[in-house]
Amino acid sequence: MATVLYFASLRERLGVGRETIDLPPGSHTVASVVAHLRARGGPWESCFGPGSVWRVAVNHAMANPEATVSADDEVAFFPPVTGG
Amino acid sequence: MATVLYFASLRERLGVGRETIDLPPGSHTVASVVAHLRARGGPWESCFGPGSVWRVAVNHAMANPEATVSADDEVAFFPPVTGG
Amino acid sequence: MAHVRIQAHPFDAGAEIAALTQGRRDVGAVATFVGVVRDRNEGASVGRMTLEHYPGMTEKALLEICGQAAQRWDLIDLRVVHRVGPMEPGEPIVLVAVSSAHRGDAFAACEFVMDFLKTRAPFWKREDTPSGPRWVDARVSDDEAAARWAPPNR
Amino acid sequence: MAHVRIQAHPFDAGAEIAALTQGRRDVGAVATFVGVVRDRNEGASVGRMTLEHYPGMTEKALLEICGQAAQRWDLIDLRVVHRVGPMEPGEPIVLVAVSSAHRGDAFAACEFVMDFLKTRAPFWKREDTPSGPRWVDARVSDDEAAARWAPPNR
Repeated sequence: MATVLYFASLRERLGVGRETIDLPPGSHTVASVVAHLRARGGPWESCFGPGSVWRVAVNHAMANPEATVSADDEVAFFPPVTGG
Repeated sequence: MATVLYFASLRERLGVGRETIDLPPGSHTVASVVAHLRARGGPWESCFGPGSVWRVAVNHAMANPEATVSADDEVAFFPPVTGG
Repeated sequence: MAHVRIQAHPFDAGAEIAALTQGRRDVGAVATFVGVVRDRNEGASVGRMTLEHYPGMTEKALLEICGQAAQRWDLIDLRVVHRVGPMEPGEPIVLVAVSSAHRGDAFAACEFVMDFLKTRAPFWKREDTPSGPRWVDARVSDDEAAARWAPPNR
Repeated sequence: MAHVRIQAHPFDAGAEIAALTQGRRDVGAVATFVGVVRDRNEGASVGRMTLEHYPGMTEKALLEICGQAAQRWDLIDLRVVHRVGPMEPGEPIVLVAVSSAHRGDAFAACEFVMDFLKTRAPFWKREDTPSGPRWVDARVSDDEAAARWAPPNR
């Protein structure tokens, strides 16, 4: 059970800010989580499909698609940041 | 009658902050005013003699030894600035 | 060392600067940046804007940026205060204040923290425009500003 | 455009920054520098210091420096407040605050004004040290800081 968070435009387009997902047994990466989400179709396909732009953090640290994801991890997806 | 001002360490060493000096007839420059002051001897010789370091402003604008000085001008001598 | 704060209410820049000199005699320079909401962005007229952040990660990211600055320059202290939630044009959004013995270090570190905050700290801006709200896109110029500080460290 | 002030009493940095955004909606960035009296200079322990200036010329020199900054960068407003007279370690000496639509201009202009103020504005510092008062010598590093901005314009 990993916690997945969505922020800003991604949260709005997906209609969800936080969920927990059951990862199937085995090892996982950000890329496999993204494939799992994309398979939901609809906005998930467009938000995470080819050409989509997103950033990811695992446990509050910026990560890349190859990063491993374990149960109890907090994975956050968001657009490029625009603070200040 | 030009007004001559002295600031900071120069003022302290000369013991004067402001004076008016009668310029002899003819054209004058900062260099000729300096020669006039130096001729007073004592601290004037050491403050304006060879190797002395000073800056000069004529009528509130930084100037150099070649700048002309007329009656009614305000000439100020001071050490390099150290503000802020 | 660094002090990082996220808050909804406005901050008092004078009080933040004073906190950096209070009771100290070794500070010679405080460089401060205050970011302010503009009524115009990328050519569009903008009213209220709203800032979202990622509680927990945002604070961590800001502390990391401050830590990098402290390694790189000779600093005494750093403060970052960033607002979130709704803000009107003319209101302050962010403050970065850096104290040092000398001004060169304070200026460089302050600008470095702002450039990295813009590209590395999880904040997202939504603007109200005459044609409705829009999320602000990340700017290439901000990436360029951050990139000039160093070979990328990740 | 620029506002320049010489005064004996301390200033309120927050109020000076606020004055640059008050009633405006086009300011995106305010970069501020505050110089503070240190208890140590060139290796010596320093107590009170006293600043002397040249009334009339000092204000003119500061306005000229601000004018050069305004020609060089895209600025909205500038403020310089410089104290004179006796000051204790920990007290603020000088404030330079610059507002602009964008932070790059504000940072550059603020640092430029400080570097030129240090080398071109008529102020002189006298420090009280354990071995008596001494006039502070001009620093080569300040000349170098000013020199990096440009080919000399005089």
